[in-house]
Amino acid sequence: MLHQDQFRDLRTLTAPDSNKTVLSGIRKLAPEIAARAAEIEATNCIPPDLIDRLKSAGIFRLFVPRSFGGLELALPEGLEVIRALARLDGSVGWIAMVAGGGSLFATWEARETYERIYRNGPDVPVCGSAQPTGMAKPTEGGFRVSGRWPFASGCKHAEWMAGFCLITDDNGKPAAGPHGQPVVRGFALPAQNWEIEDTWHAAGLKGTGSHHIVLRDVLVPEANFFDVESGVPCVPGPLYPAVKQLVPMFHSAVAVGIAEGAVDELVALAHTGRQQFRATTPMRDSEIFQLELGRISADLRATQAFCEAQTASLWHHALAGTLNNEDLAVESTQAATWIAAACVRIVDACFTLAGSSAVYETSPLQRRLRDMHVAAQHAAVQQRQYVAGGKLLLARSAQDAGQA
Amino acid sequence: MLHQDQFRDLRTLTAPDSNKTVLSGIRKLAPEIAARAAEIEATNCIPPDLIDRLKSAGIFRLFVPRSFGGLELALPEGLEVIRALARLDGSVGWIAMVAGGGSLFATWEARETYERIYRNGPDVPVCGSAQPTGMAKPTEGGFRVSGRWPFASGCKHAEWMAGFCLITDDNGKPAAGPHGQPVVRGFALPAQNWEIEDTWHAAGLKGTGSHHIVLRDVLVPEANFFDVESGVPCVPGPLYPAVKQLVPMFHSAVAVGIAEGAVDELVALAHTGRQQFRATTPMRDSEIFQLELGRISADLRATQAFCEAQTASLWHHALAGTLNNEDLAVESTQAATWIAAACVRIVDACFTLAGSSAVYETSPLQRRLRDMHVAAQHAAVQQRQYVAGGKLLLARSAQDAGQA
Amino acid sequence: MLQDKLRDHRVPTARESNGALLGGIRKLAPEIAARAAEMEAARNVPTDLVDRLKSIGLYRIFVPRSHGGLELSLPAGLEVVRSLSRLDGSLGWLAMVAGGGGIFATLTRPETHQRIYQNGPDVPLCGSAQPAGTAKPTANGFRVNGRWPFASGCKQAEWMMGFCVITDENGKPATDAQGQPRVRGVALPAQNWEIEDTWHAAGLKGTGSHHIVLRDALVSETEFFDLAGAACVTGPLYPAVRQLLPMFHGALAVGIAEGAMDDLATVANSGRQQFRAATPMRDSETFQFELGRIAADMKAAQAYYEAATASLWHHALAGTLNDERVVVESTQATIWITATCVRIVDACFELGGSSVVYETSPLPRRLRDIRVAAQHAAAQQRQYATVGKEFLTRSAQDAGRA
Amino acid sequence: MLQDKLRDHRVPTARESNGALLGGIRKLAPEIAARAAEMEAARNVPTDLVDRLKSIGLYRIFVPRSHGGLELSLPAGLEVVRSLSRLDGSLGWLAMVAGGGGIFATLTRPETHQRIYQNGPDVPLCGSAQPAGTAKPTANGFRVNGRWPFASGCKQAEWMMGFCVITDENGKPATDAQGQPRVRGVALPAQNWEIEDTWHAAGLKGTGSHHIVLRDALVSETEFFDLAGAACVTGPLYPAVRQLLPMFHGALAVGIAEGAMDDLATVANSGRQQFRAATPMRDSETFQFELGRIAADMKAAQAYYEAATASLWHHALAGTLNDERVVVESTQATIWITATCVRIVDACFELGGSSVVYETSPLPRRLRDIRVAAQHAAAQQRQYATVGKEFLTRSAQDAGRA
Repeated sequence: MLHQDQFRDLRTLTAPDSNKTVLSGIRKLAPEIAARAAEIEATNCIPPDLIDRLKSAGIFRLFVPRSFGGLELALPEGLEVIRALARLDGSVGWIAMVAGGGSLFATWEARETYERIYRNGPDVPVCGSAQPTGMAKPTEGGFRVSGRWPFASGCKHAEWMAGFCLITDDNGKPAAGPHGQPVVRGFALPAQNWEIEDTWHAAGLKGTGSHHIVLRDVLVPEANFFDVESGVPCVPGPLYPAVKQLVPMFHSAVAVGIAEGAVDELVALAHTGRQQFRATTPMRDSEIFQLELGRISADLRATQAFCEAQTASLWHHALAGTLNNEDLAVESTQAATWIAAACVRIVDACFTLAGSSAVYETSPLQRRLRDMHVAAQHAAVQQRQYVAGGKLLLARSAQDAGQA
Repeated sequence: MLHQDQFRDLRTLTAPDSNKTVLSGIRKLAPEIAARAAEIEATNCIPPDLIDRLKSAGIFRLFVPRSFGGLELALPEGLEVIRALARLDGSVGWIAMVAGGGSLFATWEARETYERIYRNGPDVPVCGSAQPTGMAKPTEGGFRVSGRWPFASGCKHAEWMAGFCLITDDNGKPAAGPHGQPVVRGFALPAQNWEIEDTWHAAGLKGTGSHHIVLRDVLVPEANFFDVESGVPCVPGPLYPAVKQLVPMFHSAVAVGIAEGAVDELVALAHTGRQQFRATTPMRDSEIFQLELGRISADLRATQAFCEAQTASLWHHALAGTLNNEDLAVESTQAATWIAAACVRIVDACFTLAGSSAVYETSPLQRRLRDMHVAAQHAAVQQRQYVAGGKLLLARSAQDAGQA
Repeated sequence: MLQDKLRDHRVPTARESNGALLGGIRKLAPEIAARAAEMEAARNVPTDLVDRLKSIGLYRIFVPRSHGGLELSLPAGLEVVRSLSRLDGSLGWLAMVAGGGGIFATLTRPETHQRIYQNGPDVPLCGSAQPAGTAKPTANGFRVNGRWPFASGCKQAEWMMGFCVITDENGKPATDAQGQPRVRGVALPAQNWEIEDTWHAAGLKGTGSHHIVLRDALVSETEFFDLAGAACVTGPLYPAVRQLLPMFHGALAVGIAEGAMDDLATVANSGRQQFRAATPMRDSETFQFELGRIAADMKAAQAYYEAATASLWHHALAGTLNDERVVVESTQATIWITATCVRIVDACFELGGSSVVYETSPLPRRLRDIRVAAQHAAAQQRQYATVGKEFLTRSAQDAGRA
Repeated sequence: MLQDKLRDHRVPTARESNGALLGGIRKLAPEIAARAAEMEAARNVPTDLVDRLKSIGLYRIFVPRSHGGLELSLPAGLEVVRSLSRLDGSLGWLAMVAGGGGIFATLTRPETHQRIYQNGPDVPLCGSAQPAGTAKPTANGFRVNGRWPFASGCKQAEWMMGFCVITDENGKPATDAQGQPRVRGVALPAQNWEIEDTWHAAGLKGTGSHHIVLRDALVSETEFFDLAGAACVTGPLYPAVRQLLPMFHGALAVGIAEGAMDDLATVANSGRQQFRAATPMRDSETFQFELGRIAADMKAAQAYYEAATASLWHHALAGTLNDERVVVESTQATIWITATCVRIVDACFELGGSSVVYETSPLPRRLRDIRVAAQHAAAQQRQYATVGKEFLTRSAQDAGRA
C-alpha cells in the first residue's frame, strides 16, 4: 500500500483512485471467484456469467480511451487491477491481462475498423495470438488469410480476434521486405469469422481457454490490417504509441498477483493451526517456518518494488512521450523476466512449506504452483531474454566511457 | 536515475538536489579514491588527508540538523551520497555510513552535550559500537565506566565516541529494570578519553579501521548518558525520533553501492576485450557472458528498486511523524537482510564471471568480494533476522482476518 | 570414509538378481508411456498393468527368499523403483509401496506373515504411516476405528496396514513408561477395509492414494505389530524399516528427474525452435549451457543417491543398521536428493518453453509428480535441523578425540 | 551404470598405499594450522615445511614405481590432495601441483624423464598450462621466449614446464595439418628460468604462483614434449592427462569445504552466542537447520567427487581413459563440485557471524582460497555448454538405439 502511495503523484493524468470502482467491484466478486476455482479449471474457461460480471466491473475497458467510453487508466492503476484479479485466481488475472493488452493492440487498427470494434461501447473483449503463423495472399479488396494460431487466451468470450500473418505474393510465396526480411502484418476480425480448435489442455492457467484459433481462406479487407513496426495508433493517449514496451509488465502484474495469492494461502493455512505429521509444533510457531516465511515475504516485497518501479518508469516515459524506445523494451523485458523467475521461486517455496495437505486438488496452493509455472513459460519472460539485457548494459557502459 | 526522479516529490522538506554539491564533490574525489584503494587497505584506515577532503565535501554533516549548520538531507538524498561513495570504495562508503549514523545517534544526547559536540561546526566525526559490552557504576556526578567495544569503525578519525553499558549497582552488579531486565544506557565522550586497541585485521572492509575501543574506569558525567528505549531526541526534525528504523537502510546503501561498483568493474573488464584462456570469443561477445550479465543486471535493478522503495517508505513515515513504530523496524531489517544477500550474490557472480585475472590483488573485483562478504556479516543484516519478518506477516494477516 | 563403505557391499546378492525385472520393465516401457493419460484420468493403475507388473516380479522384490521372494539387495531393489519412476512417477511410487510393503510385512507376527504369503510372494500391500486410528481393548482383542490418508495402491492391495493409538477401555489413550502414547500397527486382509475415494491430487495422480477406513473392526492381538519390534524373518533388509524407507523416496526422485531429462532431450532433439529464438534449441549456446548445468546436478544427485544407498546396504550387511544416526543420514540424503531433483525437473520444464505447457507433453506430469512426491514427510526440508544437530554432536566428539 | 563402475576399481593398488602419507599429514596438522598466517605473509610455503612434506612422500604420489615413486591409485592419491586442502588451501594446491607434476613429467622423452628423477622420486615440478611462449627453430634446437603466469610452487621447483607456440624461422606461428597453431611443451631444470615475483593474490596466497620467464633460451628437441603424445612409462595413470587433471581441482575444492565446515563447527561448539541472538548458535533451531542443509550439500559434493574419481580410475584401469567424452565428464564433475563447495564455504562464513570477519579466524582464508581456486579455467561454469552438447548427442544416440 505504501509503495502505491509513493507512485500516486505520477498519475496526474487520471483522477486519483480512478481504479477504485473497478477494485471495489472485484472485491465484491472475490468470494465467488474463490468458490468457483474448480469449475473454472474443469471447464477450461471462465464461465460466461462470470465474464459478464467481470465486464460489468470494467475489466474490458481499463485501457480503452476515454473518448470511446473507456477508463483509460494510468498504467500503474490499470495493472493494479490485473494484479488484484491474479491474486484471486491466476486464470482470471490472465484473462484481465489479455483484456487490457487486447485493447492496446486494437489501437493499431485503422480508425474505421477501430470505430467498428467499439461501436456498441467500450466493453469489448479482444483476443489474439502474437505468433506469425498465418499467411495472407493479396486479392481484390484485401487478402485471403489462412492460418492456425496458438495460445488465443479468452477466445471463447472474445468479440474480436487478432492474428499475425506473413504477406505472400500472388502465388502464396512469402514476400520479402526492403532488407529481404519477411513482411509481417497483423489484422483483426469479428469473432464469428474464426474457428476455435479445442486444444487448451494445459498444466496450469487452465481457465484461460487459450485454444488455437483458425482461419481457412477467409477474405480480410485491407482496412482490417495493421502494421506492427511502422504503424501509428489511431487514437491519442500516452499509452498507445508503443505496446511492446508495456506488455512485459502486464505479465509481471499477473505473476506478482499469483505470488501474492500463494503467500495469502500459505498464511491462511498456518492460521488454521495446522501441525504437520512428525512436527513438534504447529507451523505458525516453528522458528524454521517463520524464517522461511520471512525470506519469502522479503522476496515478495523486492518483487513488488521492482514491478512498481519499472511500471512507474514506463508510465513516466508514457507521459513524457518517450515510450517508443528500443532500450526501454529491453529493460521492461529484463524486469519481467526477473519478476517471473522470482514469482516462480516464491510460489514454489509456499507450496513446499505447506506440506502434504497441499497435494490435494482442493488446495489452492497446488493450483498456484501450476499456474505460475505455466505463466513463466511465456516467450515474453523466458530466461534466455537476459542476453539482450546483458548486451544493453555493455552498450550503455561503452557509451558512458566514450562520453567520460 | 529514473527511480530517483519518481521519489523526488517526497523530499519536500529539502530543496531538490540538496545533495548535489556533496555528490559533485565526491565525483571530483573519485579518481583519487580509486587510485588509493591499495593504500587504504594496507593502512587499515582512510588516510587523514582523504578524511579531510571527505569532510570538506560534507560527508560528516549529511544528517546534522540545519539548526546546527548541517545539511539535514532527506533520507533518500543522504543515502544516495553513501551509496555513491560505496560504489567507489566499500570502506569509504562504510565510513560515510558511520558518519551519517553517528550524527543520528548523537541526537539522543542531552541538549548540553549535543551542543558541546557541535560547538565548532557540523563536521564532527562520531563513531561507536552498538554492543553493550561496558559496565557503568554510579558515582558522584555520573558513572565510572569500564569496557571494551568491538567494531568501532572510523575510531582513528572520530572526535567523539559512543558506547553502550550495563548500569550496575554500587557493588558493580548489573542492576535490574522494572521487568527484571538489565538496564542498558548509551553515552558519548570526546575521543581523547578513549584508548584504541589495534584489532582490525579483517578479511574485508579493511579501510574502515573498525578497531576495539576501550575505557578503563573513566568518570562519565550523567549529562553524557542517554536512554535508548525511552529517550527523545534533543533536536527537532523528521529523522531523529527513531534511529533503529533507519539504520538498516544505511547498510543497504553501502551494499547496493558495493554491488554497483562490482558491476562497473566487470563491465570495464569486458570492455578491455579480454578473452579468457580456452574461450573461443572475447567475453563481451560470448552469449553466455551476456546472459549472465543480463541476469546480474536484473538482480541489481531489483535490489535498487527494493532499496529505494523501503527508503521512500521510511522517509514518508518520517515526514508523517510515524517513524517510531516496531513493525517498521522489522520491515526495514527484513529489506536490508534481503538486500545484503542479493548484493552478496551479485558481487559473487561478477567475481566468478571475471575469470582468473580477478584473483590478483590489483583487481578491484576481489576487493569488492571481500568487502561485500564482510559487510553482510553485520548483525543488522544476518539471515536469521528473517524470523521476525515471518512473525510480522503472520501477525498482520491474523489481524486482517480478524477485521474481515 | 565413504570409500571404505563402498568397498564391498554388493557381494552377497547375485549381480543379475534384478536383471529379469529390469528387462521386463524395459519391455513394458512403450505401453506405460502410451497409457500415462489413462492412469491419470483413472487415478489408478489399470488392473491389467498391475497383473503384468506382478508377473514380472514387482511385488516380490523385498519379500524374503524363505517365502518365495527375490529378497534383492537394497541397491538392486531400489534400481527397480528408480527404473519405473523414470517411466512414470505414479508407477514408481507404487513400486516403492510394493517394495516397502514386503519389508513392513516382516514386522507382523510369524503366523500373520505366513497368512499374507500363503499363496505365494506376489502380494500387493498398502498402508499409511500416520497414527490415525484408535484401538480399544475388548475381550477378544481390540476394537479398531480409524481413517488413514495416503494409502497408495489400496484398490489393488490384498492386505492393508494402519497405525493406531492404543486406548484404555474408556477410549483414553494409553501411555508407555515414558509417558508417550502407545502406537501399534495393524495388518488385515483388504476385504476388512473400506476405501474412501479421496485421491484428487495435483500429482502422482495414478497412485490411487485414497483414504482407508476401519469402523469398529474386531482385531486380534496377532494382527498387531510394532514398528520398533523385531522382524519375524532374518535377512539384512529387515531389522530397521525407518533407516531404509527414506532412500525409497530418493530412488523415486532420481527416477522422475531422469525421466524429465529424457523428455527435455526429446524436445530438443526434435529440432524445435522457440518463438523469437534465433536457432533451434539444441544449437543455442545458452540452452546447452543450462542443460550442462542441469546434467551436472543430475549426476550429483545420482552419485549421492548411490553412495547413500550403498552405505545403508553396508550397514545392513554389517548388522549396524539399527542406529538413530543412520536414520539421520538417510533422511539427510533423501531431503537433499529430493530438493535437487525438484530443481532439475523445474529447470527441464522451464527450458522446454511454451510447447511443454500442454498436457500431451510428459513434462507437466513430471513437474506435478515430483512436486507432490516432495511433499511427503520423509522429504521435507525442516528435518535439516536434526541433521545439523547431529553434525555438531559428531564434530564435538571428533574434536574431543583429536 | 555408475554402480558397475564402482565395483572393483580399487583392487590394483594396495589398500593402505597412502596410509603412511595420510598419517604423516595428520602429524603435521597442528603445525600447518599454526603457520597459516606465516605462509600467507610469505606468499609461499616455508622451506622447512616443503622438506617435511617431501620426506613424507608428497612429491612422489604419482611418480612411476619404476622410478621409485608411489604411483598411487587416482583415488588414493587425490585423497592426499584433499587431506592437505582440508588443513590449508595453499598446501592443498601445492599437493595438487606435486601430483600433477609427476604425471606431466611422463609426457617428456625417456631421457629427460630419466634426468628429472636421476636423484630419486621426490622432485618438485611446476609449470603453466597456457601457451604463453614461442619457440623458433635454430640449428641446435629452438630459441624459446615466454612469460608464463600461475606457476605455483616455482620457488621450490627443481624442474619447470611451459607451453610454446612453435614458429617458423621468421617468428611466424607454424600451423599443423588442420591449420591450428602448433603448441608444444618444454621442460627444463629450474635454474634456466627466471621468476618474476607477481603473486599478490586475493587467495591461495601461500602457493607462490608467480610468473616464470625464459629469455632467448636455447632448448634442444629432447626437452620438448607434446600434450597429446604418448607417456614414456606405462601405467594406468599416464596416458591421458587432460582427463585426470580436472578432478585434482575437485579434490582441492572438497578439502577446502570440509575444512570450512570444521571451522564452523569449532565456532559453534565453543558455545558462542551472537549479538542479539536469544541462544548460543549451537542451540538455535535455525542455525541447526542451515547447518543441516550445508552438511547435505557437503555429502553430495563428496559423493559426486568420489563417484567421478572412481569412474576415471575405472577407465584408467580398463585402458579407456583416452576419450574426449571422459574429458567432458571429468570437467562437468569438477565444475559442479567446485561451485557447490564455493556455496558451502560462503554459507559457513555467513553462519559464522561477525566474529569470523577477523583474519585470526580461518574462515576468511577458506573463503578467499576457494574463490580463487574456482577462478581456474578448469572450474569455470561456461564449460557447461560443452557438457550440454555432449548430453544431447548421447541422448540422440540412445534414442536411435531404442
